[in-house]
Amino acid sequence: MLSFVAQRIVKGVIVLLAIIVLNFFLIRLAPGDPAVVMAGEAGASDQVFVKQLREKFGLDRPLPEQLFIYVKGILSFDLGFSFRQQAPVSKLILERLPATLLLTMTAFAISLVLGILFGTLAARWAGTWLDTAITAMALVFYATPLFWIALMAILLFSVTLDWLPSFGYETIGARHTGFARVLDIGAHLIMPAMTIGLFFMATYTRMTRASMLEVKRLDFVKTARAKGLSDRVIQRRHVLRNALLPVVTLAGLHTGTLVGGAVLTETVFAWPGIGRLMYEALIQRDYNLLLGVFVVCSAMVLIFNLVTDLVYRMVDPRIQYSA
Amino acid sequence: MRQFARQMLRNPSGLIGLIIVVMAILVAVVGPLIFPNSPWRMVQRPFLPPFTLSAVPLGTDALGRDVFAGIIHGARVSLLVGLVSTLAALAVGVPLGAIAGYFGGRVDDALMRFTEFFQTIPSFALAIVLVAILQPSIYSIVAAIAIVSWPPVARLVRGEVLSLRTREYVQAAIVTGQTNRWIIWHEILPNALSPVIVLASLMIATAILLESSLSFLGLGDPNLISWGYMVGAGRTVIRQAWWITVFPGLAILLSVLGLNLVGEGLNDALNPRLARQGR
Amino acid sequence: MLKKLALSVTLACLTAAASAQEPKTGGVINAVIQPEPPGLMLALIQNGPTQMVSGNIFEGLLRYGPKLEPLPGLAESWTISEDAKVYTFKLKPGVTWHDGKPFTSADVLFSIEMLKQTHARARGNLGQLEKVEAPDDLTVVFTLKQPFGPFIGIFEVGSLPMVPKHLYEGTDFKTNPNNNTPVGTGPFMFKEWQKGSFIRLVKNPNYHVKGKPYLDEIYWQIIPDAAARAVAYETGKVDVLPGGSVENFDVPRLSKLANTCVTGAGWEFFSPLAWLWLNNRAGPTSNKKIRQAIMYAIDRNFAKDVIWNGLGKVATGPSASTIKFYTDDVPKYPYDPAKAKALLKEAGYNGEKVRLMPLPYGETWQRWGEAVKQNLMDAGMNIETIATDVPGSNQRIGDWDYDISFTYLYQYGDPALGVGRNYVSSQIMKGQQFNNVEGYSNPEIDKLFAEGANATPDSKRKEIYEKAQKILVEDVPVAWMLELQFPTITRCKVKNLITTAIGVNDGFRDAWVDK
Amino acid sequence: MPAPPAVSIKDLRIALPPGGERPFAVDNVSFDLNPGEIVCVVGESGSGKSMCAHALMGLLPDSVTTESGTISFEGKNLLSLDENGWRDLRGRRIAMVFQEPMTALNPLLRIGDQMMEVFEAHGLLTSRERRRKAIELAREVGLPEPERIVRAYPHQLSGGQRQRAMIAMALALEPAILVADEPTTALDVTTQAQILKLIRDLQRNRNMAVMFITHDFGVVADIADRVVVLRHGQVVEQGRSEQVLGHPEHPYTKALLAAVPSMDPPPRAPLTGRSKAVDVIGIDKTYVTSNGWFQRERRVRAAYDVSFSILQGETVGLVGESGSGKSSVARLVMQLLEADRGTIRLGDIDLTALHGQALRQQRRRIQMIFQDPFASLNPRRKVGQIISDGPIAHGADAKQARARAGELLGMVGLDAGAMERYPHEFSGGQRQRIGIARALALDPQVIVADEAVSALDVSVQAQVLKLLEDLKARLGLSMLFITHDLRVAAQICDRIAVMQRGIIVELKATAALFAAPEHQYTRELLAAVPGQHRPISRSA
Repeated sequence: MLSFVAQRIVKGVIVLLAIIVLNFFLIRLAPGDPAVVMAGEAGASDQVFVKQLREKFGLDRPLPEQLFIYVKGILSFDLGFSFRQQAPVSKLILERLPATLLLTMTAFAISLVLGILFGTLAARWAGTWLDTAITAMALVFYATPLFWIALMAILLFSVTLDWLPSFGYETIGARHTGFARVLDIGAHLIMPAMTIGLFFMATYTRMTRASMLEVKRLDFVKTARAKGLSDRVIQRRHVLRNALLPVVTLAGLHTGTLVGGAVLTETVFAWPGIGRLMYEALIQRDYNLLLGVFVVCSAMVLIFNLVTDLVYRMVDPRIQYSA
Repeated sequence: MRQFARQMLRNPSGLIGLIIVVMAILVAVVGPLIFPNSPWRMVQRPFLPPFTLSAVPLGTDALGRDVFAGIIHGARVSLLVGLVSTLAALAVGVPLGAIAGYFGGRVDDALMRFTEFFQTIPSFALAIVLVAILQPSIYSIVAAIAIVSWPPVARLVRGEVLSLRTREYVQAAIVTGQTNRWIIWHEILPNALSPVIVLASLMIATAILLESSLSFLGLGDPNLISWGYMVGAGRTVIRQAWWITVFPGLAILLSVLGLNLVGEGLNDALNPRLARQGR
Repeated sequence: MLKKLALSVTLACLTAAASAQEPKTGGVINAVIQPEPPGLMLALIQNGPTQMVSGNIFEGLLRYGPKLEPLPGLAESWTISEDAKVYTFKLKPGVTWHDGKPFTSADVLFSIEMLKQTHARARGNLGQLEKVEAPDDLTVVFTLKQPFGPFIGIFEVGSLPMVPKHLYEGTDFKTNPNNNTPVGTGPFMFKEWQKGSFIRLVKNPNYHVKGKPYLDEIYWQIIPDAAARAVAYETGKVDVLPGGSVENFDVPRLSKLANTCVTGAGWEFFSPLAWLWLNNRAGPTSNKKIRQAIMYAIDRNFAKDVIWNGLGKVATGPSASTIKFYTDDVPKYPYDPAKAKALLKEAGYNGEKVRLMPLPYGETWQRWGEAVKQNLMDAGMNIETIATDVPGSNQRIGDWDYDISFTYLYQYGDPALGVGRNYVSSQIMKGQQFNNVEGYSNPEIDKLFAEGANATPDSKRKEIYEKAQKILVEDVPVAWMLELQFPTITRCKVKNLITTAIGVNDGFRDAWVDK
Repeated sequence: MPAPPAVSIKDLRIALPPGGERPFAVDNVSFDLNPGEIVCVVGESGSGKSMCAHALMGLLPDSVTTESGTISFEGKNLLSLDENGWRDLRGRRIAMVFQEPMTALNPLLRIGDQMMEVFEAHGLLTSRERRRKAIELAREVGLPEPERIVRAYPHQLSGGQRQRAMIAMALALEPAILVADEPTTALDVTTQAQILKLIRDLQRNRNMAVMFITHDFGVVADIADRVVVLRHGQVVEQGRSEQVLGHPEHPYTKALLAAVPSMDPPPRAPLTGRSKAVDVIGIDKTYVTSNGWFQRERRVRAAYDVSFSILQGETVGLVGESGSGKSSVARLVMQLLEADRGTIRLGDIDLTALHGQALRQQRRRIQMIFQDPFASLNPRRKVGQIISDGPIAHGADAKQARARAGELLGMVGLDAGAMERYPHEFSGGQRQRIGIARALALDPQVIVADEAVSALDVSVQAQVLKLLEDLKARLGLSMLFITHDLRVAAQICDRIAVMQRGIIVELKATAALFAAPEHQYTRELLAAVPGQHRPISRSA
């Protein structure tokens, strides 16, 4: 087990390095650089100023040298310095990461719980109106653009009904403490989390349903019936457990990508997370920050994949670490 | 083939999906010929609500442009982006997956590492970065969507090929002295096709969503009208003029829904296990 | 001395007029800031949002009224010598930095030196400066190489912010830890900044103007999506939407909300003017007739009424009407597609592709780009829109790789500061996104602007600049569109927010909330 | 037998969904199960024997319906029970053992937990008692180390152990009736023999009625008290086992029995003075699965120092249980696998030294017939293409190749109209014929038949074997015949090699091997072949 983890970590580091190198060059292919952006914003663009900025950011050096410096930093867990925000990249990301994790993990939990619940119900009552209703709902959420749901939700719940705050992480200036603060954050969290969650909920609903129907046909379910077990026990212990394996695996793989994929939601709901940070870094050509976000997001993906694998291995006794 | 068509038609949701998709394709192909006016032309007063003037049945947008014309012309772009980017993703994913699965060993290892690598980078983020770097245009959008969507194809094809490779008829082909290329082309790929077709229909749907998301962030091709662009452009005025966002949004929803239904219908029709069960 | 007295009187009148009610102390204001500023150290960073927030923390020597007249700031009075070359400033006594250290003329000298290194626009503005001296703690004397009319206009907080010498001298400015917790002399002090959420400023209890500021706290909320900002205002989460923070399409709707006050004031100093860069060097736009055709082809009233919701004013030429020495006695270009077509034909335009680059600053600009494209195509031009983001567009403009490109620029109150730079040939430099990007070169214009900057008295300058405007409008080096107005939307309970020509950027020192 | 029957099935009729091959899966079937008696329900695939078993458990698939008839058990008609009534009976009074023990066990639950579920289902015992009972049961069915094995997961057990566990579950509540649906089909012969003995013993000890579904007459002969022969859902014959096996009345039963290969090898002319068609010298093959850089590799030895030769016109059999490496040897000979060491000569050509184009050239001389008639034909190519693809690859003219394909189809007993059809339009036996035609299309000298008849029903199996024998004689082919079925081997092979764990333990002329097996393993194999001790009528 340890060697399995070690091996995955080494592989992960190699993948991360490859991602860094690829993105390093990719980002620099883009027209314009941070010096140009900052000169533009400063309302003055004389050459001296741009040159100064380039020198300051080290952009005047040859690309391989820049890459070398960057990678050297990464190896000592230094993600570099954000040109534009004038702060260490790791600090900027750490400031934003909790918000994103809170958002995506909530979305993930909601989508998984509801998805499995609806999927189970639909499979249990396959062919009935309930199944049709759940399947139709899942299909619609699966096909609806995420940003659209976000817009509609704001219109309905913030503007028309005024039930939920439409933006931000908590009520600014309210200075809630303790439980009141938790409630406050929760209220801010509902809409963005649901927005992300609905699509995945639809995915898991459909998958759970399909998987349950598939497992239902397997021989051991017949064995269980031949033992005289009640339907409920069969559903829970035999069907659901086996059916959830692929769902949980897929969900685990989703979590990682969720972290980097929350750009739209974070923008629409002004959620101070790293998806937005990435987009801002991109349009400002803040190379180090953008790379840093990519590294962190990719590392998340790798970590979640590893965790998923470990969980999977715990749930499914057929897989061994080494044999 | 006939049996397949019968299977497809027997499935009511698949049939509904098929009808939606065929209609969307008809609109995309024929629509602009029937309504040749540029959707960019400012034809009426801005923010004209829908169903008030028969000349602009779905109202006008912030500049007084015909929303209906936009949806008709946008169908072509949205569907084309979906289709072309899916084809591009298939063009990368299918050969890669086939080679990895067929030859196995180190080739497989290398290609799968490559695929995993692309799957590790969050795909939407990568798409954004690619479009921003290449500067938004129909080509960069198609390329970006293709680049982020080929890995699942490669994995699927690899898995299929991996299992097909050990099939006895493939071994029979080896034994009769066929070349690798002939075997991949004639024995393996035709049999790996059905799951790929199912996946492709779902990928078109995803690509349409992806294009609309990019357009929503302002990363669409400014010279072409697409549904995603319309939603993105309409969202700032959604409070005054819901119709600018609602109608193209519905168009996206319907076509994506249709494609998904078709995908499911195909899956049911092509899935041998279900077919066998029916017998 | 007499001058100083007169000024104080004007100031008193102004204050009295602005607030019929007695200001009330206390309260919190939530304002929107967009985008999130990269930092608040105004001497190092001068982009829009930084200026808007930091104007509360830092101060300049002078402030400027709505007519661009200088008002006392950290300097309580000033005199200009007869030969217009020596400016003597008397600093206000008893001013302290937020950390309690006194503000003196040494700080001014240090700031000048630091800004020459770090503030590109200040470096330009100070180009005519021969020397600056501090005879005593409260006196600063600027000596110019030659008379420079606009010099009195360069002292507002964004152009020449005062920096604490004791915290910055001898340090590496870029990495000075105080950059994260800026220390100024202003009415508010920096308190906290939650990245991605808000910046919080609190009242400076030792502010040098007695009784001010009235507010206890200001929250600058960071909301990246324009629609979300509008909703935030509607749902009462913020009280102040500075100019440009919501899309124009939302302005009429928000203006109609109860208890909402809208003002276009506070932009006089900047007077943003929007135009299209027309590449004078190559392609169809190098032909003057085609450039004129473009002016005729574009329906600028449509843009003003539909895209800008009637805000702003159709531009007549290179100067905004709020800028000194403006004249409307210039050739006119009404919307006339037929004339545009005729001119295109005359110029021999044969459908070559012309690349149009909109400004990547949000939906309003996108829509405008689309409308202009359609106008030009209706006139018979073959337009292709190039999509870029900010860095991409800056790069292309800097590389002169465009045919037509949107822009809008500040004019800083004086043609010598904000107008001439866009047309004189000495400002043709690759790599810039400002100044003479279009590549227009006319020796006569060069001469007129050179004379105008150093001429005295003002009547002489007026004559020179009016002549320049006429020539430019005839030549159409760029296609002027609109004098922009960015309305500031506030809840009406917020009083006295905008009192000077730089509006919200001048801080909330006079603002108060009617409870 | 005076005692009343435990279960009485009367006029049972089960309807298939409309549009199928026939209207009824089970048509008017009646038979009794008596306490202390094993009734074998025999039939070929599709005869409806499994339906009977499932009907008795109330586990029929939703797509079929019981049209009429009764199943009387303990004074009730089972067919009128509701789901609760069924649930009460299942596991407690009627229990079932399934064919494939791997899939019939939940892979995620420990064996012991799955056993304990039976008690739980009927609300019996406390959880501690259940555990104790599970261990007891494990011991009773002969599972090794019962305390340990109840904590194991299904995948950690061998096939035989899994089936024992299934039986333990079925017997947990001492049911009156045990339904065993092909319980030994998926097992090796030696394991099969053990399981059969176990069922027989338990049945005797507990005086159970057993309904045993099978297609293998050898098994029937070993275990049955009474036999019910099913065909197309109808009972063609039933009676005491000695009666049905020894003196069958119905022609179908006779034909079935005649198709069962005999254990007595027919006399064969000695092959002397012929040259070697194939010479296998010292082949080694070890599968290495690497699990990455940090883990030990997993090694499975498939062939170790395997040497044998096939003379021209000779058939050499390769027999052994699953995992013995016989299929690997077939693939090594075919050069579908690369040997780690050793030489394979085809005539005078060393195949192991060839690669690429040169190897492809030589491949036409040695062809293969595969096991699974469903997997060995590309479902998307027409039969004509399937047969002519090989010759075309070797440069034959397309038209001639097609004409030849037609001839070959005739030779294997299909009409030339088959050319334009797709494989799924043919039955299993027909497909195997197509596979043979494909192998013959290249005019090979050697045929490797890998379990070529194992997937076929006995009657079809007999036909295909006959066809192979004929063709071999007519075309002078040499053959390597891989099988796990010693009866089949006895009938077709000149010499037989017995493989165990990658090693050939014995290689002899067929008659000599059957008459005087030397190696212990060969003896075990021979002893385990079912149906040797009861006479089976072979007169068709």
